[in-house]
Amino acid sequence: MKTQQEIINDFPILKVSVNGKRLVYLDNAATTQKPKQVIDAISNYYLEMNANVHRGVHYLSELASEEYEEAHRRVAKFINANGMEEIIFTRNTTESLNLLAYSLGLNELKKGDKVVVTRFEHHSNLVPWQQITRKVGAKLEFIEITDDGRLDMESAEKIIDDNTKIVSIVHMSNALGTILPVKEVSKLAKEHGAYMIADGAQSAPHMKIDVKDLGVDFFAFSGHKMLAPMGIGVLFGKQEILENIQPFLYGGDMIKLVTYDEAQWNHLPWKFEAGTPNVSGGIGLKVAVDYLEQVGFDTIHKIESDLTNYAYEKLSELPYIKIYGPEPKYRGAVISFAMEGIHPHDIATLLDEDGVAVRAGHHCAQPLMKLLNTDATTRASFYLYNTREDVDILIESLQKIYKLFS
Amino acid sequence: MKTQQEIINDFPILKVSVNGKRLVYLDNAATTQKPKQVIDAISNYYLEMNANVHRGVHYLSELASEEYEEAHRRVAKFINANGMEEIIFTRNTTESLNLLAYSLGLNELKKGDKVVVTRFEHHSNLVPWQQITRKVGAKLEFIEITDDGRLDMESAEKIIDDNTKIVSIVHMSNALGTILPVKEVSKLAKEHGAYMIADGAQSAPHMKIDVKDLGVDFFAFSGHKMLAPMGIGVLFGKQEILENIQPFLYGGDMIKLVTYDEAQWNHLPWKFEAGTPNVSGGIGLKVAVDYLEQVGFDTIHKIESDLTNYAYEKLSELPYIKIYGPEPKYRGAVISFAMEGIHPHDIATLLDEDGVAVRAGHHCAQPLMKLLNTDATTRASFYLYNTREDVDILIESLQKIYKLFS
Amino acid sequence: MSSLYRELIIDRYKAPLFKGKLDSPDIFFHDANPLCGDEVSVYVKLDENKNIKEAKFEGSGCAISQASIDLVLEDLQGANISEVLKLDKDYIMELLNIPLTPVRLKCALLGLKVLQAGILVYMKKQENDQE
Amino acid sequence: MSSLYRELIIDRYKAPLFKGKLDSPDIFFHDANPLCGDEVSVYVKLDENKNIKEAKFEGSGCAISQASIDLVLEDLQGANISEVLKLDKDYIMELLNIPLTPVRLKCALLGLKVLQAGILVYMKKQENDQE
Ligand SMILES: Cc1ncc(COP(=O)(O)O)c(C=O)c1O
Ligand SMILES: Cc1ncc(COP(=O)(O)O)c(C=O)c1O
Repeated sequence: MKTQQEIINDFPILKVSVNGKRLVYLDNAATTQKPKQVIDAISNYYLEMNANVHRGVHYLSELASEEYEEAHRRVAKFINANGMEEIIFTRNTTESLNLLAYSLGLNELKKGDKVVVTRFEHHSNLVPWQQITRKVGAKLEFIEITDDGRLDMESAEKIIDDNTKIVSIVHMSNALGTILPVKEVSKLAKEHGAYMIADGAQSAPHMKIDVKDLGVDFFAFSGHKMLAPMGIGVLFGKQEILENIQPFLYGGDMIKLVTYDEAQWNHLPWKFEAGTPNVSGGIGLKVAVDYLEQVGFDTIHKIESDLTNYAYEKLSELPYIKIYGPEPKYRGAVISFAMEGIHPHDIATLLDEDGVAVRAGHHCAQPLMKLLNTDATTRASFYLYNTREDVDILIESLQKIYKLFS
Repeated sequence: MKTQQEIINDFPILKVSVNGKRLVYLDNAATTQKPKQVIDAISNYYLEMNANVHRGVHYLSELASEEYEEAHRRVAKFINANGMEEIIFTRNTTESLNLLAYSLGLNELKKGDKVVVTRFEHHSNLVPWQQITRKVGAKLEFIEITDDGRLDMESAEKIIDDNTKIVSIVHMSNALGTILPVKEVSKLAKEHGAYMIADGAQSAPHMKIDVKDLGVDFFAFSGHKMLAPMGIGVLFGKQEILENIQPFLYGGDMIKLVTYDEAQWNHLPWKFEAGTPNVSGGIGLKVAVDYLEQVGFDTIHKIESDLTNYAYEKLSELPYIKIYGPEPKYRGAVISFAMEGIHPHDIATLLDEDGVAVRAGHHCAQPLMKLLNTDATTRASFYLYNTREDVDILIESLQKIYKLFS
Repeated sequence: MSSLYRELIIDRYKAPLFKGKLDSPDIFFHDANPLCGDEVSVYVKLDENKNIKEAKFEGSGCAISQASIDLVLEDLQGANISEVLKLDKDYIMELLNIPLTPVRLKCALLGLKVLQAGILVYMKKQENDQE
Repeated sequence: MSSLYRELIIDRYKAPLFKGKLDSPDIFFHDANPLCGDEVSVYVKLDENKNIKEAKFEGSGCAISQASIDLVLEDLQGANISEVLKLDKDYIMELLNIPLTPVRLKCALLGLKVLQAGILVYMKKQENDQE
């Protein structure tokens, strides 16, 4: 097993110095850094096997195709899907959810139907549904948030009804860190015959995902938030549903037969992957998944919950800091906070001068921010390479900033 | 200026050996190899500046955002667009064309309107329009092909009329190599008030593109076919049109303001780039464009036309070979051919044993193949790192194959 | 020249032993791989024990797809149809005895798959007739 | 501690000199940066030569956006509105005299942009009144 120091050594960027200080990277909910295993896998791909995939009869193309398919199989295993057929590679979570809004939404929704999301949603799981429900004359409704920042299950029970055709909820809030009870909501959705979608952008990097156990029909996530390259995302979908809905993007590789007048679709998952895919991204994702499972989600969870608890405690000791969202036991490795009288942008800029990278803003969840009566928060988010020393540097720097302003 | 040997040395994969033979890569119309400059740019990105872009207030995010925007500006200059606002990064040509089918097609087309394409189209510029015209009740019509494999301009004049709302044509055919007169067709489209789109997947890698001179409203191409990484493509669109049409994908980064009920769009080009983009891909594309312009399209054209003429000549000398498509002067660096009594798949497999990578199949242009009375051809396609020696090896191997079968 | 295109395959491609039609066959099926244009039809006559008595194919496409079905029909003379249904890609790889990449394996398998599909249709029909 | 947050900026953020409202101003404009929530409104009274006689702002947001508009209004006392329209980001960078990254430059520019938008609206209105 790797020690945490060995893990840290796998991430070359952590040795970068920022304003003369060691980089303390606490912006993992936005995107994570990449281990050298992943960086090397991308280079090796272009050094040794780059080619267009599918139908190529030459050596490189066979090699690239095999690796690209293998990446699908690897991801299927990673989330306990039935096989490659259920794994569509997209650019990111956003594209995965838009694919559903178009292919499933336009297919299944009728005037008067309901789509249900929550008050927590990232814009990527909100705006597509706003648009598609408006287009078809369906309604968009929201499961409420409790005062302590959790999902209100009573509200869920009230809102999910027999008119509900699609339920799509975030698994872990990127703004508050709250982990939502997807399994329970799935049960409600199934009771009412609705499709169940989870936005796993923030959960897949941090916990073992079992799509069967969660009871979801679809599960979306992004490679770049879990050690993989940018430009590669995933949509898991149950095979029987994917077979019955329209494709989203049309073109090369997703067809079986084309005449000038019409087309027949290729088998899964290719039906949903049009044009030349991001092969190096897919292979990078496979290596990232290997890396995560080699370290193990137990170890990752141990590291992260220690940091989250520690940071929560330390931040709570500062009287001028207000933490948003629920107690640590209901949240992932994300802490959003406000500092009396100082704007998050100023905090982030000043933290940056100490080498600390955090995010400041609405975290692509403007309506939730409004609900919390703020425009923006400062957010620190942790991953497997962060340490208590990182948290200490954050806290010290925050104390200096407060002094500067008072 | 670089010598061709220096160019070849920039491509590490060309030293790979296939079945004990030197790799002769003649599948460039499918995807091109990458120079070490591009491979290094990707690694460096992940080693030194990886972060999510836009709105990040910390050092890495500022750096990554700046580089990512710069990549848009660089591409704008590359094709003589007015600026970053007109450059949307997508995954590939296929996504660029689908974006138009949805955003422009659904916006502008009414029952009875006409969309005009050609008999040459790649599936990516055919199937999206089949689907969208069917959805809105518009008609899809085809500009014919002449007997010698060129665009029939008389047919174009007849078919493009005042009912025509969108004209979308391939700039260079990937199946036949034919270069189409986009400028002339643009004039026809403009005379009838239609939007003009060119599919530049095969042209942008090989010739200087000037979107103003071509007179197009939109121009789509793929990075991976021009030395850039996979997973990055481009859609150029005129600013005033992009401002007036609906976005395609909805989510993070493409919005200005979101409430639970509605959303306002971000300014261009971000309105059309939803979710975390492929930043390393964008940066790789910028370096690829730098590389192409450093070599110069004059030099590239000289290398390619020499190879195309040479190969055309040598292939013509073999009586059992039939070349599809027009004379060399009307074509780019692509030659599709058939060999009496031997299936293209067998040819490609046997060429591969000699280290020669070509493509065999329908080249994502099934209807065109049918028009040519075949299911598949063998295609050799050249790029700046190919040599006459590569062609000699191809020809020799083809002769051996013919003997084997006779 | 080539391990892959062993003489046998090229011979059988150029001069197949089982190419042709059968009148009123017990089993007939046709399928194609639209992606590369390979096509195969099979015609089979059975004896009273459902063993293959006579078989022919028609088709067009690459050497591997055409030689493969020719070799399959030769090898399966007298075979019981229930046995034929159990055959898979390992059988084909052994029969052809050449290294096959995944793409070319699809060519090699086409004929067997057409034959098996024909058998399934036949068995379904038999069942229905009995009811 | 920090080059960026020179004392002046923090001072002016905490105790701005030009914060407040003006009754019946010649120029009023409000805008916000929805992405970060910075907001600025400006109130300006002009003398007969279209020079700025008196100016105030209201707003909320980060130190840079708020201190910037405060410093701008101080600097532009007596300036002619046509001159104000010519000012650009170089002016702001000189005035603040701190290194600004692109994202934070947007904060710094907000106040000036609101002022300039207000001037444009005012001039448009003057023009229309004359017709
Ligand atoms: C003419 C043409 N158009 C479109 C495409 C599709 O490009 P991509 O697969 O990169 O989306 C190709 C690539 O094969 C092409 O040659
Ligand atoms: C909860 C959640 N959903 C969706 C997304 C969108 O992910 P991406 O930008 O990779 O498409 C994010 C990323 O910020 C997220 O945190």
